[in-house]
Amino acid sequence: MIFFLIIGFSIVANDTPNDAGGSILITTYNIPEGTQKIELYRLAKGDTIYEEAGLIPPRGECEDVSVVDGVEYLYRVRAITEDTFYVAETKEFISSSPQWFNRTRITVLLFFILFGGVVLVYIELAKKNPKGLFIRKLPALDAIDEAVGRSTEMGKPVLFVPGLEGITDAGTLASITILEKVGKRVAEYGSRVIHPNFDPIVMTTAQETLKTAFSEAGRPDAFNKDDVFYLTYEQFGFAAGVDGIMLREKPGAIFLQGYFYAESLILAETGYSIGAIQIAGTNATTQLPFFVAACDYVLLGEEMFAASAYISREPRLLGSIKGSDLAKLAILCLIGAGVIFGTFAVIANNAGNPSYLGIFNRVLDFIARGNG
Amino acid sequence: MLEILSVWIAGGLTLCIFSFLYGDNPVYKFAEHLYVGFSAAYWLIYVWHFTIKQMVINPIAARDPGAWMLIIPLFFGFLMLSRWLPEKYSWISRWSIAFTVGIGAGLVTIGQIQGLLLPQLRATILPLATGKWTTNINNFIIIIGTTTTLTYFYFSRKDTGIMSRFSRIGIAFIMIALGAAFGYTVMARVSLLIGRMVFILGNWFHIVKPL
Amino acid sequence: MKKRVPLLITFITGFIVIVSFFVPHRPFGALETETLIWYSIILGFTLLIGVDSLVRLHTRQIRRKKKGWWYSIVFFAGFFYCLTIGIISLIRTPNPFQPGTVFFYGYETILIPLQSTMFALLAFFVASASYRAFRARNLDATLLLITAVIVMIGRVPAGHKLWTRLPGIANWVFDVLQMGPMRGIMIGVALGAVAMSLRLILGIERTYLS
Amino acid sequence: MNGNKKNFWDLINSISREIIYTILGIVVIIPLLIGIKEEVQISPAVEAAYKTIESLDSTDVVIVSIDYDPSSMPELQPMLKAILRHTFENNIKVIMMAFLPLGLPVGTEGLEEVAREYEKVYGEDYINLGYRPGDRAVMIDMGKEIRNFFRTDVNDIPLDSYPMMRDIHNYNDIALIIGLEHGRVGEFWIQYVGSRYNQRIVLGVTGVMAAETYPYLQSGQIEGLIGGLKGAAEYETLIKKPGFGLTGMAAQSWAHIAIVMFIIIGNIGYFMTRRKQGRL
Repeated sequence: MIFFLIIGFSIVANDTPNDAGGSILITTYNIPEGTQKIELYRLAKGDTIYEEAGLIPPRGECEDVSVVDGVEYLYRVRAITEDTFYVAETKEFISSSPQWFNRTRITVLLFFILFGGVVLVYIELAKKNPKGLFIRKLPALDAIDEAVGRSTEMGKPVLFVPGLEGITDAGTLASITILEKVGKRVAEYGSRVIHPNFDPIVMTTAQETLKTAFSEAGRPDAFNKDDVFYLTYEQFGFAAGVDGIMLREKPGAIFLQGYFYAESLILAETGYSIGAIQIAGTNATTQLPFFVAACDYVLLGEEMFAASAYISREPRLLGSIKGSDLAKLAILCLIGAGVIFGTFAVIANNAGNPSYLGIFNRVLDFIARGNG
Repeated sequence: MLEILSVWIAGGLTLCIFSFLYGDNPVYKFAEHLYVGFSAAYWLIYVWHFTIKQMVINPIAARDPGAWMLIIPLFFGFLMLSRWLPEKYSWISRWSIAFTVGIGAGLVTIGQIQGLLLPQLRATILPLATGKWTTNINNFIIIIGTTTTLTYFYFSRKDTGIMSRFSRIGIAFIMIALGAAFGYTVMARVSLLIGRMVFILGNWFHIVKPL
Repeated sequence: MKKRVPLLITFITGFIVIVSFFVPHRPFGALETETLIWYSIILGFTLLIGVDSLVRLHTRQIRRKKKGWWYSIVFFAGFFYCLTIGIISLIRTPNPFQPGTVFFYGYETILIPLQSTMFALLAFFVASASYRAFRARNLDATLLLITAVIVMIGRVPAGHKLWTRLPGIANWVFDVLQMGPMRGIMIGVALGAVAMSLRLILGIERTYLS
Repeated sequence: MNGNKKNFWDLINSISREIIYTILGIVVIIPLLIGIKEEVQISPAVEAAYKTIESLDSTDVVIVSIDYDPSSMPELQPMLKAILRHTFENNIKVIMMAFLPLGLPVGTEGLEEVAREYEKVYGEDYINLGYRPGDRAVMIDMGKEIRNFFRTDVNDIPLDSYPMMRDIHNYNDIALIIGLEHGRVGEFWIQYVGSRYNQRIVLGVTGVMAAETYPYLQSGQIEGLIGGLKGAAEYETLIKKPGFGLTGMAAQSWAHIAIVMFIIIGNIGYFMTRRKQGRL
């Protein structure tokens, strides 16, 4: 057998990092010109003949996934050109093994632990002192009193639409706490709240919530269970139904709180046309623009959760809000520091000192992939 | 013949739905109920073919080495059906709900941190001394847009001070973003209307080139 | 049993999913895709529950002759029609979800027009709401509407005819101006979702069990 | 004088719903009937998508994923055809798959149509893997071996019997993923494939999703973004092969002008009556 060992053509075999084992990473360098295919051969320790292990694609890198963990191998490649072939071999035995930790994911783990820790600590703190956590003013929340008040003055009822999602949706849950506050005001002012529903379970929960709210306001008898009713489960059927209620009952204040889909703008339009004060809130980002354009006050996405934490003073909600806030602060600081350092690094690089730019890029890589 | 019939049915149903523009009416209600009924059965066929057959029956029939593990989802799946039992037993379905909630929560945690939070954070760290001044300005606007928005959604703060001022800039940026989304959403709805109109004019009445 | 076991189940499954992300070693590494498949299977059963409750609702409507009960008959007509063609296609062909089957034919003539027209309707509602309800009532709404108008005009050929630089401005709005706040909103939502997931896994959030 | 004015603004304020609907209907139908052709301006996001695909070699293989169903066809089908024309023109090999079962038939239709145009051979130049349920699970496992989920193609024929699939095992062998999205699957591609496997991705999305996809473009998690029917029209312009996207542009244009006019008229009416009320 005639073959050439040419200088430069070489092969490196390593255990594939961060995997579940059973794989060795083969890389070839300086593939000879005119190579048509590269054949891979493997010799297990103790064996005498190299066995075939497939082809290496033209880019010169592949994973041998037919290896057994713990068995040691030598590798040989043959680069075949039209008239001859070239050979390269590994000198040391290599074996594959599974890893216990995927090191490329270290940043994810760090973020997870830090963020999770902060949230948990603040939930505990909020349990001890629920009044202690401050939440900034939310105009939409302040507007509830005014809206219910004016509606009562005009002798009109209040309409509360809880959105189209089930009870598991975070937006629906927030909507229920906001309903609690609305219900109390309505009871105090001696007005009435109409609550059409898309989901039967949300309906039962809303009934309970309003009942409690009316009792707490000292007017349990004023609550009419029939004002909280089930409408339909069809999206546009629901929209048509609520439209009908708006036109018939002419509510003075309308609350659109919860998760909405495309029907959002139909509801907001009719509400606007009857001249009601509209206070909307949704965690459906795509529907927010329509609410902002057609309603008087809007709770934008996360503001809904802050509002419900503010009203209910539930430690788990307060703690999460505070935890997320700290994470945001950390992100802000990282962005600030990163931008300043990055700008400095670029300037230094332009002045002929590339070392800072190198550090900067490695930090960025570390954040996004974790292999800095 | 079948082709023509189907285009006429499809066209008729299209008009039924469009009749909603003149208010909720029996024709629309008819089409809507047909839709709900049809899609309910459609999903039954879907679950049978893609979930039960491909994910459960096929691996078991092929004697996949890992097929025995399917006992776990099947167990929880059947527990879900306890909803059909009287209230005394129906609480068992919570076990399966808990199972899906657990998987969902785990996935969200990992997916959002690795796929969104970290890469988006990295992408906001933009140097402001690139060679082109327009890039510098754009980078600056992106940084300010992101940071002020984050400040707006920073809730545990007082209503005065620097944070408050930043958050006021933030809300202006948020409104611009919502306006852009608004514009694109309107565009999408119009495109779908064009699609339907081309169906009516083209596929149905052959006046224009069909889709 | 009623609360503790589900909380434990949520904790264990959530924990396994997270651990399997970080640990490639057996048995964890492979568990991640496995649990995802389990997830789909259980969701299949959930769907069964949903369909069942619809069927019950409409049976009740018909039996009690409630107002509009004949619409429930339409529901069943659609339901059984689809079910029948679905079963026929399942028996006759290896994959009913392919052009050429009766099931696909029914899908094409009924579901497609109904579904796509529903969304086409919205174009009309947007137009009507634009005239009747979208008001520049305060600074926020004004900014929103101005951006929307720039985008709507700048993104179509008319914008270029109106002012040749308008498309460029609309592009800049997307690439730069709205990009930052959109990212901020997304980061906020993601943090909220992760916090919520943690509460679920650790059993602090239990509303879904009530 | 004052009386006349009041009447005018009242009129402006009281255009009925029916008239609005009719106007919109007309401005959409007329351009379609006349068949007006419009030119579109190219946006950087679409150009980036075009350049990414243009930079590929003829030895490269791309995945085209159909993650929409017929309800979004008017927006995404023209995009699919334009992209396929581009890839086939450049002799790039295409693997199609779907993560929405009902997207598969529309995708197949588009693929076969364009493949015929370019006389491409099934199994050599393109292949259709079909639909598999369990989106994220499939995506993650494809990083190890495509055959874990797709042992066979859409017609139940083993992948290994096709010449173009012989050396293709996982994302290492895929130059680019092109996802056509109308829901959450696009996010899954970014979060579960882009982030984990360092895979290059280009997305085509519906208008509703476009705005919130831009941050992924700027962060480099996707390399190009085609948004809505306008995006499709731009792509058709870039490859110089007009299709439905460009056909629809005139109607799109007129409808946008109508809607903008509605907003302006509505607001003028609103401010005039408010001023009047203020004075009274």
